[in-house]
Amino acid sequence: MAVKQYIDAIREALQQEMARDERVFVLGEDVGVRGGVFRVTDGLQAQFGEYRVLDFPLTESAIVGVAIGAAAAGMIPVAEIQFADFILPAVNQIISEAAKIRYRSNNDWNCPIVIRAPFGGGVHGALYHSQSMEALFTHVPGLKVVVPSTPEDAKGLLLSAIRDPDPVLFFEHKKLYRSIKGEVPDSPYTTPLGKAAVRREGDDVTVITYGLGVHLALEAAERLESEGITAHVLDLRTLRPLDEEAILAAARRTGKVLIVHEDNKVCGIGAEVSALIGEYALFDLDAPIRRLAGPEVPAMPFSPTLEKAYMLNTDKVASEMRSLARF
Amino acid sequence: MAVKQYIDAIREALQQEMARDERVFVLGEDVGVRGGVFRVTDGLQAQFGEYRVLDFPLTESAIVGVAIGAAAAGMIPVAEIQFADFILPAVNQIISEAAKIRYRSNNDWNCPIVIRAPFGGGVHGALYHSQSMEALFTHVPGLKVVVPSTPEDAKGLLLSAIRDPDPVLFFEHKKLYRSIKGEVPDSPYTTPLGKAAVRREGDDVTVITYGLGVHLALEAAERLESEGITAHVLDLRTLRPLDEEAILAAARRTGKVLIVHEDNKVCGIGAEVSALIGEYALFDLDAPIRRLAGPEVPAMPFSPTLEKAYMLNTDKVASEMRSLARF
Amino acid sequence: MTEVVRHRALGLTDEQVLEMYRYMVLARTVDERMWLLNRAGKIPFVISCQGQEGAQAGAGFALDPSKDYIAPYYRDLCLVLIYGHTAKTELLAAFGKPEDPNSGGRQMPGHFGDRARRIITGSSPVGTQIPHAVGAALAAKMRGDDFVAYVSFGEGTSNQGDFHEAANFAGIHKLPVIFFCENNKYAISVPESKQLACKNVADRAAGYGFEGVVVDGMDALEVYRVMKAAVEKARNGGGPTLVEAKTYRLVPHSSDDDDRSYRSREEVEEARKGDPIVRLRNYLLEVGVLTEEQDAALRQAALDEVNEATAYAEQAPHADPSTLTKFVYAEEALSDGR
Amino acid sequence: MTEVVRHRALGLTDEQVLEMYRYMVLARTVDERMWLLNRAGKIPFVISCQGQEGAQAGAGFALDPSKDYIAPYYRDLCLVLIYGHTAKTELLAAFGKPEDPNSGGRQMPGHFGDRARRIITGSSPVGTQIPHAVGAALAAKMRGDDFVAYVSFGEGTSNQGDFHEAANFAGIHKLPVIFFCENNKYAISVPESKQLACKNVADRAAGYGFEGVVVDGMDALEVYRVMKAAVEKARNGGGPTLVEAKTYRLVPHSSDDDDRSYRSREEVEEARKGDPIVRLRNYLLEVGVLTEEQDAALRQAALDEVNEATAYAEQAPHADPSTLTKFVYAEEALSDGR
Ligand SMILES: Cc1ncc(C[n+]2csc(CCOP(=O)(O)OP(=O)(O)O)c2C)c(N)n1
Ligand SMILES: Cc1ncc(C[n+]2csc(CCOP(=O)(O)OP(=O)(O)O)c2C)c(N)n1
Ligand SMILES: [Mg+2]
Ligand SMILES: [Mg+2]
Repeated sequence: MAVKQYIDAIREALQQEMARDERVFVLGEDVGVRGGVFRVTDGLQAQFGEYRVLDFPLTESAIVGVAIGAAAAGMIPVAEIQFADFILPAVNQIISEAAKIRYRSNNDWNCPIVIRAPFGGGVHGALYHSQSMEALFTHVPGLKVVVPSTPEDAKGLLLSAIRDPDPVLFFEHKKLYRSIKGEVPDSPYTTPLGKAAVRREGDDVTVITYGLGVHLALEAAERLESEGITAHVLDLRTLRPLDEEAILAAARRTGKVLIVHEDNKVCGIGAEVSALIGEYALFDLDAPIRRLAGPEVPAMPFSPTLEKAYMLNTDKVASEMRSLARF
Repeated sequence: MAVKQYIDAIREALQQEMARDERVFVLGEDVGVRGGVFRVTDGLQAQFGEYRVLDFPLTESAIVGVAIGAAAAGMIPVAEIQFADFILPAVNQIISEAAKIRYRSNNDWNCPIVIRAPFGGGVHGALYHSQSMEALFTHVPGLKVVVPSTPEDAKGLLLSAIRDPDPVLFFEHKKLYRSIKGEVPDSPYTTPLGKAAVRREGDDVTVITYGLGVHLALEAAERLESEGITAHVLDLRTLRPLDEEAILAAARRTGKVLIVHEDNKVCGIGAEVSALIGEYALFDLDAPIRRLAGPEVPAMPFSPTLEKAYMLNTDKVASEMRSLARF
Repeated sequence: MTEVVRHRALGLTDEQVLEMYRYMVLARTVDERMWLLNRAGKIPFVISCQGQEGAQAGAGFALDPSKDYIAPYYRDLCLVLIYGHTAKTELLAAFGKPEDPNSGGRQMPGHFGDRARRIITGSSPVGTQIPHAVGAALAAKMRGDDFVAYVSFGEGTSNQGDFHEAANFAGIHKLPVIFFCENNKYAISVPESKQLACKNVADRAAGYGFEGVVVDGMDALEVYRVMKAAVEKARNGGGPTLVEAKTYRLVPHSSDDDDRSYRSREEVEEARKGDPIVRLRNYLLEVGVLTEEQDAALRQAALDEVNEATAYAEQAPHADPSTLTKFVYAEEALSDGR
Repeated sequence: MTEVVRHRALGLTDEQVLEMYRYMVLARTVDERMWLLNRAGKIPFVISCQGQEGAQAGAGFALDPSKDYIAPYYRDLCLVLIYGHTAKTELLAAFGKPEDPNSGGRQMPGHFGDRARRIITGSSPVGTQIPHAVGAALAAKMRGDDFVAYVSFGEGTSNQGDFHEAANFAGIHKLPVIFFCENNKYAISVPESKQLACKNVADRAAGYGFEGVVVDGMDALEVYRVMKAAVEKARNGGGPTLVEAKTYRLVPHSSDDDDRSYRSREEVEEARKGDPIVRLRNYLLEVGVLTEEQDAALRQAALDEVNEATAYAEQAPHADPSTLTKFVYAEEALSDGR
C-alpha cells in the first residue's frame, strides 16, 4: 500500500484492468499519444498500443456510440469525455441508447461501458470547463452515476464500474486530481457501487455530500469540533442508485440535515436526497432540510472574483453547519 | 369565446402571433406541407408561406442551432421537436448555447426562442414516443420550462413563451391534444410564466402536479369529495422557474402534500418541489411528503399491459390521496 | 440469353435466388397483414418495408448471417427475416407480446434486435445505430475477427450528425463496415429536395475517404452485386463502403401517416410499376427459374405462414404487468460479472 | 513585376493591404503578450492565433464589418480585431475583467462576442457556432437582407455532427453563409491523419451541394481572393461556400498544452518558415509598399498599444462578486418584451 494521488489511482485502475482483461480499452480525445489533457491515461498507449488506447476524433456522440457498438460485439470500452461539459453532444447516445439497451431488448443485450469525465470548477475553467453534469443523468433509469472523493475510492469504484454489466458514468472532480492523496492498495480491488460511506461520525448535524464537498465538509467538521459541534458526514459516492438506507440512517442520526453540492441547487441531486428524507424520515427531523449548492447561474465565470463567489469553500460549509446545529 | 381543443388553442396562438409579428416563424420536421405529425401547425404554411413554416431536415441539433442563429439576427423562432424524446440530439445546443447566451455575453446577446415538443405516454408510443423530458431541463439556469394543462393556458402560455426574451421549452402532453376541451378567448392574451394555478381548493390533502396529472387529480378529487375528503389541487404550469410561493402556500393549506407526475420519480421535478417544502414549510407538515410518479424504468413499453401498468390513472391518484388524507 | 445467367453470374444458385424472392414475398405478406390488423384496430402501429424488400434482400444475401453483425432500421423487415426472424416473431412484436424476441413486446414493431442472431438492438431516434455498427466493426478490427458490420438507414437520416461522425471514424480506421442507405425519396412528408442538396447520398462518402456507390434499389440482384463487392472489400481489409439504394416507399410513412397531403397518387402509382417484387418475379419467370404455379404455391405458403403466425401472436399471452420493472439493470442471477 | 500588382489586382489599395498587415502584427503582438502574462502567472489561460493570422486577415478583409455577421472560433483574434475589437478589449478578456466587451470577463479569453459589431457570442464546445451562422443567414434570406454570415472552425471540428447538419441545411436553401475551416493540422494532439480520412475538408462540400475550395492559409492575399469570391457569391444568392485554409498552429494548443509530446521541434521549425506574417511582410517589402523603417514603426505602434492595453487591463477593477447572479434571464428593466 502506498500513498497515491487521486489521478494516479484512476490511472492504476485503468492499467490493471486492461492488463487483466483484453476486452477493456480506452477511447477518447487526446488519450493516446498525449496521455489525456489531464494526463490520466499517461503511459497507457505505450503499454497497450494504439487501439487499446485510442485517440478519437473530436466527436463525442461517436465516442459513446462507437463504445456502445464495440460493447455489443464483446468489448468493454472505457470512454473519456475530455471535460464533463462536453458530454452534451453525447447525451442522445447515453440516454436513448446506453441507458435503454437492456430494458428495450428485454435483457437480451446489455451495455457494459464506462464513461469517465473530469468535472467541477475552481480551476479557472470558466463556463465550459467547470460544470457539474451529474444531475442530467441521475434522473435516468438504466444509468449508474459515480463520483469518488478519495484516491482509494477512485480506484475501487472505477474497477467496479468497468466490471459492471451496465453503463456507468464516472465523474472525477478535477480539483481533486492532484490535491488529494491517500493510501491506495497496490493490487486490484473493487469498492461496491450504490453504497455511501460514513466519513465521520457525529451527533449534532449531518452533512450529505460527495466529491469535493466531502473534503470541505470534513474540514468544516474539524473546525466545528472546537466549538463543541460534532458533525456526521456521509459521502454518497454513487448518485444513482442512491444508497437510500445510508441516507435515511444519516438523517436520523442527528435530525438535522445539510446537503452540499457544487452543482446548482434547483433539481440537483440534493433535491432527491431531501425528498427521500421528507418521505421516509420526516418525523425524525429537528430542523428544515437545508441545501448548500452552487447558485442558479448557467455556470461559473472566468473572472476570479466571480469564480470565487460561485465556489463552495470550508467557510461557507462551516457556517451553514453551525447555523443548522444551533437551530 | 369558444370551446376549443388543447391542440387548436396551440395552433391559434401560433397563428395569431405570426400574424402580429413578422419575426415569428415555425421550423421543424414535417411542420409545413404536412402540418406536423400531430397537425398542430396544420394550415399555417398555406397562410404564411414556405419559409415562415419551414420543413426542416431530420436534424434536431440543427433545428435548435439554426433557431438560435436566426434569433441572433433578429428573428423569433418557434422550433418544433417532433416528439420530446427526440430532443436529445439537441441538448448540447439547448444547454450549452441557448441557456447560456445571455449570461456568457454579460447581457449583450439574448436568445428568444421557443422549443415546442409533444411529450408523455398512454398512446402506444412505446419507449421513444412517450417520454417526459422536462427533468432534463428544469435543472438548467437560463431555461424556462412550461407545461400547460388546459386549452386556455396552452394558448396564453404559448403567447407568453413566444414573447419572452429568453429560451422557453414548451411541452405539450400529447394525450391532452384532442381529449381536453375548454373555453379559450378568441383574441390573443398572455398567461404569465412562472405562476402556478390553484385548480381546486380543499383542506384535507394538497396535490401538486402539472400537465395530464392535473386532470387525474381533479377527477380523483371529485371522487374523494363523496368520501368527505376535500383536496387542494395546484397546477404548476411552469416547471422552471417554480412558483415557490404558490407551492409553499398550497403545502401549508393542508399540511399533507402529494406530488404527482408521469415522469419517473428519482430526481424528477417532484424532488425539487418536495425539497422546497422540506426547506421552507417543514413545520407546517402533518404527514410525510409523498410522490406518485412513473416507475424507475427507462421508458414505457409498447405492450398494452405494461403501458397500462406504467401510466398513472385516476385510481392510483385517488388511492394515494385517500391514504395521505387519512394519515 | 444474358438475362438467363444474371443471378448465376453473380454466384447465386437457382435455389438461392428463389429463396431471395421467397423472403421478399414473405416480408410483403407480413407487412400487408400488419396493415390489415392495424386497420381492424387490432394492433396500434405499423411501419412498412413495402418497396424496399429488394434492397434488403440484396443486402441480406450478400452478408453472412453466421458471423456478420447488422444494425438494421425500422423498415428492414425483409433483412431480419433473412437473418432468421419469422412471420411469427414479427407478428408477436406487432401485438406487443412478451414472446417477441426483438424486445419482448416492449418496443414498437420494426424495432429489431436479437443477440443470438447478431441483430444489434435498435431504437426509434434515427441514426443512433450507425456508430453502433462502426463500434462492432472496430471490435472486429481490434480482435482480428472475420466479421463485417452492416448498418442501414434512410436518406433523411443521413443528415443526422451521428451518420457523419460514425462514417468519419470508420474511414480513418478503414473499418469493416457497410453503410447502407435506403433512399426512398421521403422523410415522412419531406421530399429529398428539402432534405439534402447533393445529388446522391453516396456522394458523401468522398468526405470520409471511402467509396460511395449508387445502386438501383428496386433491383434485388443489382443490390446483391454491389453489396457483395462491398462486403468482400470490408472483409479483406479494404474498409467501408457507402451503398445508396434508390428505392421508393410505396405506402404511407406509418399507420399514423396520410401521404396524400404531400405526394400525388400518380407519383405513387408510377412508382408501383417498379415494385421490386414484381421485377424479381418477372425476371425469374423469364429465366425459367419460377413458374406461375410455383409462384402461386410460394405465395400461398407465405400466406399460410402469416395466418398461422397471426393466430399464434394474437392469442399469445400479454406481458405480466409485474414484469414492468424487470431488466433495468442486470438482475443478480443473470449477471456474469459483465 | 506581376508580384507588384498582386494586391491591387485583387482590388486592395496599398493602404488596405498595409492595414491587413498591421492587423496581423497586432494580433501576433497581443497573442505573444498573453503568453508572457500567462508564463508570469498573471493570467490563467491563453489560446493562440499564431500561424493563422493570414487566413483570418484574408477572411476579415473580404467581409463587410458594417453588415456581415461573424461566428468566429477561439483562435480568431485577428478577425475580431478587424471587426473592431482592440488590444485593450482582448487583454481585458484575458484578465477576466468586467469591462471586456466579449463577456464581461465571464468567459475565457478567445470566447468572442459583441452584438454591436455583429460578432455572435461564442462558447467552448466546438462546432456549436456553425448552425448559428447558418441561422443568421436564414434570417437574411427570409428578410431579403443584404448581409452574409461567416463561421470559422478547426478541421477537427469539421467532424462534429453540428458541422454536417448545418452545412446540409445551408446547402438546401442556398443560404448566404461561408464556412471557413482553419485547418492547422492538429486537434490538440491528434494529427489530421487520425481525425479525417479525406484529403481535404473542402471535399466535404460536395456532400452538401455547394462548392469547396482549398486555399493556402499562410498567404493572406490568396485567402482574400478566395473569400472575396465566396462572399460575393453568397451576397448574390449563389449560396454557401466551404473554404478550407491550410495553416499551421505555430504554438501549443493552449497554455495548458505541451506540444512536444506529439510533434517534433523540426516539424514546428519547418512550419515557422511559412509564417504568414513573414510572408506578407516579404511581399510588402518586395513590392515597395512597406519599408523596413515603416515596419519597425508599425511594430512599435503595435507594441505600444499592447503595453498600454496591458497596463489598463491589469489595473482595471475585477467584477463585483454581487454581479455573479446577474443576467441569467432578462432583468425587468432591460427587457423590451423580447
Ligand atoms: C431523432 C429523430 N427525430 C425524428 C424522428 C421521427 N421520425 C421517424 S422516421 C422519420 C423520417 C425518417 O426518414 P428517412 O431517414 O428518410 O427514413 P424513411 O422513414 O424514409 O425510411 C422521422 C422524422 C425520429 N424517429 N428520430
Ligand atoms: C465538444 C468539445 N469537445 C472537446 C473540446 C476540447 N477541445 C478544445 S479545442 C479541441 C481541438 C480542436 O481542434 P480543431 O477543431 O482542429 O481546432 P484547433 O484548436 O486546431 O484550431 C478540443 C478537443 C471542446 N472544446 N468541445
Ligand atoms: Mg426516406
Ligand atoms: Mg486544428
